[in-house]
Amino acid sequence: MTVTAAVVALALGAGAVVLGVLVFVVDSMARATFSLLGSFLSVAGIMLILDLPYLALVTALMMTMEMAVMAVFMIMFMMNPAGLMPMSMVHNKYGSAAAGFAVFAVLTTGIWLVDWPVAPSGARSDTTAQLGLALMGEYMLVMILVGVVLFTTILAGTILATGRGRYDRFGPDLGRRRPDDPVRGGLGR
Amino acid sequence: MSDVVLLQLLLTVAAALVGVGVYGALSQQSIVMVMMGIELIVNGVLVGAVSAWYFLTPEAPDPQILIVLALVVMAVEMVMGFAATLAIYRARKVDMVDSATDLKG
Amino acid sequence: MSHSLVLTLLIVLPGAVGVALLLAGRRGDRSAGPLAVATTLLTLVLAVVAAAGRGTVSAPFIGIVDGGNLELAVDGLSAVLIITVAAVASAVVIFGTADLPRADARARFFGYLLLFTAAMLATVTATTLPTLLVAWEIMGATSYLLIGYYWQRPGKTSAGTTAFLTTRAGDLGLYVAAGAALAGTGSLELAALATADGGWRDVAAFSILLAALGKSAQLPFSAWLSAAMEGPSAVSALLHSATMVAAGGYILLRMAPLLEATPWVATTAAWAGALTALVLGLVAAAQVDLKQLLAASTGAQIGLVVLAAGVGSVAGGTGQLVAHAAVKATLFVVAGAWLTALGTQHLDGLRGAARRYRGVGAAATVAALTLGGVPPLSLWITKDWAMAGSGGALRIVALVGAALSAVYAARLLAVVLGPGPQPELSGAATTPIGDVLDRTRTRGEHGIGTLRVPTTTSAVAWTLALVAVGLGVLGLPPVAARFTGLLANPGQPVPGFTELALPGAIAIVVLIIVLVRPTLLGPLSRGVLARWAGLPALLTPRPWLALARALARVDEVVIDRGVEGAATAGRGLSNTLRHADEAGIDRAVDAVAARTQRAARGIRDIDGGVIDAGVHRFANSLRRLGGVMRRPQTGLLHQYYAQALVGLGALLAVLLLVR
Amino acid sequence: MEEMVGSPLDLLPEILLVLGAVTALLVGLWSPQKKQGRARVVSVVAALAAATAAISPLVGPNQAVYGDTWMIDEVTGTVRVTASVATAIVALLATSSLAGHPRETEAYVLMLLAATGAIALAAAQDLLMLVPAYLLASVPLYTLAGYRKDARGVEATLKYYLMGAFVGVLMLVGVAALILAAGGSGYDVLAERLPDAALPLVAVGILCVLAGVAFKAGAVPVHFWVPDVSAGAAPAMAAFITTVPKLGAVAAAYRLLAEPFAGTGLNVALVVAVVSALSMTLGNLAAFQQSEVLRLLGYSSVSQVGYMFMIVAVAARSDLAVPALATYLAGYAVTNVGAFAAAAALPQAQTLKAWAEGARARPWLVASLVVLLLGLVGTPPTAVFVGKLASFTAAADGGFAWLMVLAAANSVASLFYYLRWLAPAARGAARPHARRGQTPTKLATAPMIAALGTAAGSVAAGIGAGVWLALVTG
Amino acid sequence: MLLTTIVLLPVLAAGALLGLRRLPDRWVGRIWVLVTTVDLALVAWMWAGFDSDASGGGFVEGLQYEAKVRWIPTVDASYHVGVDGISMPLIALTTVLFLAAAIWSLREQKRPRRYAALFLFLQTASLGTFAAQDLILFFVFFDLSIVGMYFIIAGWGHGNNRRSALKFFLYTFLGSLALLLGFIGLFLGGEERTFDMVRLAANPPLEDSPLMGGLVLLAIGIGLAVKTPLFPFHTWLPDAHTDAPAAGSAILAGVLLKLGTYGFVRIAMPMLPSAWQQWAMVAVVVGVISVLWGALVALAQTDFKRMIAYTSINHMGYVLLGLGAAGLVGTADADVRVVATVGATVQMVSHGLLTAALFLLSGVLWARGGTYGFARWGGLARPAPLFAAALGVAAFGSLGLPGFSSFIAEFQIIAGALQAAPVAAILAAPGILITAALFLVAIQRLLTGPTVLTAAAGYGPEAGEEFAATGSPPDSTPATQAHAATHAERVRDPGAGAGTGVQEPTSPTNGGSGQLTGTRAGGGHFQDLSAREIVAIVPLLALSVLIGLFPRPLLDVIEPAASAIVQLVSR
Repeated sequence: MTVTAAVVALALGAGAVVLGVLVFVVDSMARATFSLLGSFLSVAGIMLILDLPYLALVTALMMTMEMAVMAVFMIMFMMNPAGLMPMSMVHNKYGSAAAGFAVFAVLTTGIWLVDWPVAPSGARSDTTAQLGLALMGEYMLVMILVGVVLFTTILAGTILATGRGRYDRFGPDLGRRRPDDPVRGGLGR
Repeated sequence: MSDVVLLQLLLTVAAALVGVGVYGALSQQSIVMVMMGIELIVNGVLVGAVSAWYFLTPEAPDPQILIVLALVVMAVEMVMGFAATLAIYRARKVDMVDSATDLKG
Repeated sequence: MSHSLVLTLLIVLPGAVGVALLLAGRRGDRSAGPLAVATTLLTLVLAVVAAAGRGTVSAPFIGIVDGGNLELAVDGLSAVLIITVAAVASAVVIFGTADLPRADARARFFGYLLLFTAAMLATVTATTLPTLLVAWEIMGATSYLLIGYYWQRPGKTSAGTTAFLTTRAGDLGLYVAAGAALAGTGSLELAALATADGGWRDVAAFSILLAALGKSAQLPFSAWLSAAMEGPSAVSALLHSATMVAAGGYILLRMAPLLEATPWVATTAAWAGALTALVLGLVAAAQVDLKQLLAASTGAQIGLVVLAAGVGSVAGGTGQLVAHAAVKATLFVVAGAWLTALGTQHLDGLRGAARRYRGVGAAATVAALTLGGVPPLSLWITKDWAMAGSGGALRIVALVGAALSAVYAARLLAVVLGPGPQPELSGAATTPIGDVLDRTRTRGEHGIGTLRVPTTTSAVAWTLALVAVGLGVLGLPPVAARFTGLLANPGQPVPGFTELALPGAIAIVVLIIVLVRPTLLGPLSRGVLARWAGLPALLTPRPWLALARALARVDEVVIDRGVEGAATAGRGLSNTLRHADEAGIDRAVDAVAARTQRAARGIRDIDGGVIDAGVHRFANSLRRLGGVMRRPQTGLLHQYYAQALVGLGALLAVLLLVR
Repeated sequence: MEEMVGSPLDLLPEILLVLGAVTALLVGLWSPQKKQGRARVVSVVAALAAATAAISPLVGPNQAVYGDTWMIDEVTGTVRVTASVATAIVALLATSSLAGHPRETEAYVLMLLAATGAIALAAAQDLLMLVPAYLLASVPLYTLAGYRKDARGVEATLKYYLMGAFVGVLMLVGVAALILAAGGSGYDVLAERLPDAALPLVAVGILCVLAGVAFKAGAVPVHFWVPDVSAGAAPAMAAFITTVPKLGAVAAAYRLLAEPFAGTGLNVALVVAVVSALSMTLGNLAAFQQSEVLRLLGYSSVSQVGYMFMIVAVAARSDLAVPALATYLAGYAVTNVGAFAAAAALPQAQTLKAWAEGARARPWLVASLVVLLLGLVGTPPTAVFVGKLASFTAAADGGFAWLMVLAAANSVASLFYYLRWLAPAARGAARPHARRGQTPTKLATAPMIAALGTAAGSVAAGIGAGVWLALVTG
Repeated sequence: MLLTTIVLLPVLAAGALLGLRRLPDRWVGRIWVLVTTVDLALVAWMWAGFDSDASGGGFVEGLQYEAKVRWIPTVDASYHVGVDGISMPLIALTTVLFLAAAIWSLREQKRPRRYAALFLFLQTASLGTFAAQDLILFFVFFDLSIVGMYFIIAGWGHGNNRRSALKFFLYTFLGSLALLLGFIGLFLGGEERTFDMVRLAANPPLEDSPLMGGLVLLAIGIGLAVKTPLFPFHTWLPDAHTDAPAAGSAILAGVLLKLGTYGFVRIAMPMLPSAWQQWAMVAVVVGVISVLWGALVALAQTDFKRMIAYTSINHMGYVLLGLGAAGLVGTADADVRVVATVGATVQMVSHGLLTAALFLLSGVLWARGGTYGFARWGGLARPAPLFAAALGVAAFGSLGLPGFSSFIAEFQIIAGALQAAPVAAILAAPGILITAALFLVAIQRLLTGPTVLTAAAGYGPEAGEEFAATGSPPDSTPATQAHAATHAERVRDPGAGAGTGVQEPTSPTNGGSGQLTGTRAGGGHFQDLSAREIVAIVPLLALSVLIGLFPRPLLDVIEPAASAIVQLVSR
């Protein structure tokens, strides 16, 4: 790995941390969301440098979408979306800071104490192929399970989030031909 | 710069992200902000996993799978978090964790 | 009839009839008297036959080891005693039929009496420790029932209780003796005890001595005799003559070989007997109550038996036992007759009683003279025979004791033979019998007298008195030799002429002095001796009761509440930490909390002992812990997070530091 | 790569559960509101079928399938059977509160999926399998906790979710650390390489991974959700949440301790023992003063986890651990579900006092409660007694005699608060006449039957423990 | 099979009673009596077939009526039952006492069905404990007995019964868990890991590790000491007894306490012989302290039932003294130690019979006047001669008079223990005296003197509930006592009141059958024992006398087993 790459990676790392800190410093949820997105994108950059382009791309795309959803969500539901009114919504600030720092300190101490068995850096084979083979082979069952998890999440999230179900829309016997929705639109229309 | 130091520095970055995330999760009152803290911890995991893979076991796919799983975790927890927030907002018109303290003792 | 069957019947007959009478209850009242008389007379016959036959009986009982069974045998000593016991029992039962009011629960009375007789007969024929103990303890229990016969009247039952408990205290010795026998000889045979090895023999000997002293009311157990006088006269006549008190003397005589093998116990026994003779002699001399006087004299006379056993004078002791039985039975029968007739047993109330009831009066006079040791009457001989083996200080003490018997006998005679009471004395503490001439019924401290002595009673008294006198033949050397031979105990010390003459002379002199100047004894009656020389205080249950109460308090306050406090303190925090809106808890908590508080106060009451403070601290720490346990659940999520992190951090520390 | 993939038949119970979930969902989607019972029937049949299907591999040899990510052995088998049966019972006892509910179908579906997750936890033989299993065992429960959508319910959901998310990512950190340390994620790889790996890293990894399973099990110090969720959720849901995922979590912890964490230079067993001690003690002491039925049961389940972690602590140290785990999990599943069923039988009675009044003149309900609560205490001959006996024995055998003594002391302490529920109930039932002519509290039939059934089952399982053990170990 | 039938018959009957809802309540009591009678008959049958000369004597070999079914194979626990000379008498005692309790409770009005079912359940638990030859099975029944008794006290007791029941449950449960820990220690310590008592006794575990052996013995000892109870673990007992229903007290004292002492003989001695030898002196000392403590504290009681409760501690102390002496191998001959062991076993039986009778008699007081206070009864021999006679006989029996079973027991214990522990035995002897004192004082207070009857309004169980409702137990505070005194009606006997008259009791024929059905209300009446009460109590006393006079049939059964245990403990 070239020195440049290393420096860039570290710089991105530092950026990720700084942006991460900013998440809890800025006084607007929108800004916080975008800081978080920035942090994730920096990490995606690190991935890219460290020969994982596919995962970097997935991360970047997914986080962008997710943060977009989050932003929309905030703007729709939450108070103080645009940071118009500076406010503090924290409790136990110093305790939390101490806890966060303690975690950091413990981990860092460990990291710098351990004698890492670094592998000889050589030409990497196709990293994406490696991932794909693992997913389809050794870790196939894991991915199947992830599929079930996602199915479950859709179901559970929907149930939890929505106030109205099929019987509200189509009647107790599901006999209604057109759904009875307070707002027009959506499925079954 | 040797690989070892680079690895350690990157891991320190990961640790810092975890630390910041912990701070956020503990200190924020808004549910969504707590979730952001948790996301940051996952972010740290991502950095750790990718460094591990690159410097330690480039021949093993496990760290890569871990990254995939981390993303899944992040997505799933976002979904459930938003759903929970919506639910509690519907039931109690609050979005702050401190406001939900009926259950205690 | 085989010998063993006779022996069995001797015990079983009175026992079974007694139980039958008890089971019959009030329905048996009418037939109880005659049945009891018949039974005792038959028993007397059986006793004579058994004495001649010398049978043995064995019945399975505890087993396992030798001597664990119920075994009876008749040897010389037993032969003498069964006849004595049966004879006195018969006499007393006959007296009882005449003396006991018609309306009383006679079946119960005679039932107890017969059971008691059976127990005594078993005691004097027992050859194993279990047998002895069974008979011995049943005798004690029936004595309690007999003394407390008039349970309706205040004080009777507690008198019985005193008697039973005191004698039982001595009885514990027999339990220990049994253990020692088992340990020392591996058997429970009485005869084997003398051969026990090591210290076990000493233990056994001393324990048996203890039991004997208790039963025989020797020092320091004498006080129960006084209480036992609460029983009906017939009971006193039986208990204080041939049975119960005699049993202690008997067992020591029976165990003579054992005493011989353990000289220090023998010496102790001798001294206990001599001192009892002395002290109870004084006590008797100081009494103002006839029955109390007789009771104390009983202790004193049996003391000489114990002395005899201690010095190895078995024949003398046995003679003393038998002669005393006859004498004392006579006196108690007479005393009972007077009590019934005059309603009093107070000496003041009995002035001239012997003149008024000449029949029993004469018997009483003869018996009292015998008791006083006047030659050539029986007790004169036996007394000196009993103390024949003693010497030195022991002998002197015994002699003084013997002389005292003349003092109280004289005192008794002086009263009953003296002039009748003067009407103007009625201001005294106790009401005298009142005007004799107007023949109205009189009241004594025991109610209204019947003013009548039944013929039966007189007959019984006379018979017994004649026997008492007749036993004087023991003084004749051939008879004495025969008697000694009967007891299979040759080489016994026999009193010489001076040893007999001196006490006899002393007795006569003392008797005359007291008869002439009875007031000499006046001061004695006002001293501590009249109250049994303070002996009752010696055995008072008060310290035990106090100890019991103290322990009970410790039990309830310290141990119990301490434990309870510790157990409940886990939730003891209940009210302090509980928020006001969560108050709907079960009442029980309050109750327990209140109790815990009370417990705390109770614990505090017992000044800061070690337990107390420790329990207190433990309870408090548990209480605090209970509070800590609920406090983390604040309901605030960020605090959950923080606590979880801290907890995990601590676990990490454990993981890293503790390998 | 082909040999990496196992036969789908190896996963028959899980497949049956997931298929059952999908079928039930489809059936429910096209059923009228009042006729969603069909979905319940499908679910119960699927769960029982899964339990049945789990028996034959239980008897068969142990094997790791699908690239050694999934283990089929007696531990998996135990959880398969117990979780499936418990799910079926809960589905039945939920009838009273769910029948006609607009989301009735989905509740059964989520239960089946969560049961699958619990089994996956137990069977995971790879850290990377553990993570999705954790998710699958958590996500449905977040929803189930707040199924009533009332204030308490959603608060329970929120706390459960936030706690779960936080611990979940901590677990990810742990997994990452262990992968960093060992360079692999399979348990066999970990067992092989962790002993030589850097201790700090291993320590952090082990601790964070254990935190994850401890959270699912509801053990100290990540137990905070348990009482709140138990009290906030509907009784039937609480029964499910405090039973089924715990089975999987305890099994997962057991598997971790038995193999990958056993050989490290760290005294992991001691940490688990400490967790066990803290859980049982805290659970019991904190339950002392509870006046709400469900909250009391919540704390009681914390303490029960403490007892189960005793077995986990000695996983690698005693031969007796496997039978102990099998018996305790089975006993706990039956008894805990039963206790919640008893609570659910009087849906209006929230406090112990109200419950006692409601149980008046209902001797069978009281009798079931007596058996169930005394069962939780460990009174013979119920199933938990056999489990406790086995776990005490295993703990002592594994060198944790102090833990055994503590557990015994805790059992006595627990009796105290169980009696606070039991005694007034037994007495209340004793008085035939209601005080001021109140209308008697409504009795829910399905939970009542479930309580009776589990009570009988608890005794039967205790007496028939030999059969069960023969199945598991033979 | 016979043994299993005996053990399980009662619980099956209990299930049937609960199941047959249509059965009228009045039939419940009769069925209960019938079942217990059948059980007793079966035990008699078993006793008749029992071979007391069987080789081995029991424990390791010579068990009879054995049955064994595997239960939990992984820890080698099984359903293993059998009887030998120690358990046979106790099984018989159990069935006798439960029959007495059933007869006593024929008139039970309060939820008779459940009451009967609980007693039947308890009977199975007790019988099972005595029959068990497997530690786990033993524990199962042992623990169930606690549960059953808890519900009896809590449901049918009086006074402060809820609290007492709770205390009983917690305390004895603590003990039972200590016991369980000890069992686990035995299991783990053995070479072949098993819970089977016979195999553990044959091949005792932990022989080579005195420390572990001692600790295991400590756990078992504490567990059993709580149950027995021994000083200082006894404080649950007086409360539980005072507030329990009479039949419950009788069973608690008569049967359940024996589970503790039986455990010492069956488990502690044969399975931990070295430890028992090493620590036998502790057992002796604890026994002696219990003897004296129980007696002295009983002496101070002002409540009849409480007093009897404390005498149980005293009597159980003798048992431990005997068993401890049996373990002092170095200082005493085997024969002598056998005597002590036999005595201890007889004491269990004897105490069962006599104390049960005494508790039932105290139940008579409660039924008549709702109090046990000495201060509130007096001169009862006048209105109730049968009661007085029964109480007198029971008291004399209990104080160890020859002619009663207790004498056989105490004599053998003290005589047998003297060689092993002379000081202890001599110290224990005064216990006999103190017991005598307290019983005589009790008789004196209750039966003699002026007649005092308590016939307050609302006496009986209801009154107890009133006390419970106000939160203060009867006779606990001066205030309550004053309160109670206002209810107490002092009826002086005219004859006794005069103090001097030579008069017999005014109601000499009260014992006649014509009086048996008198009303119980109103002052001045104290209904004598009813036919039901007589049938329940008198056989117990009769049995005690029978054993006291003809002990051989019993001793023939016990002795071989006692020899066996002494031999086992001497290893």
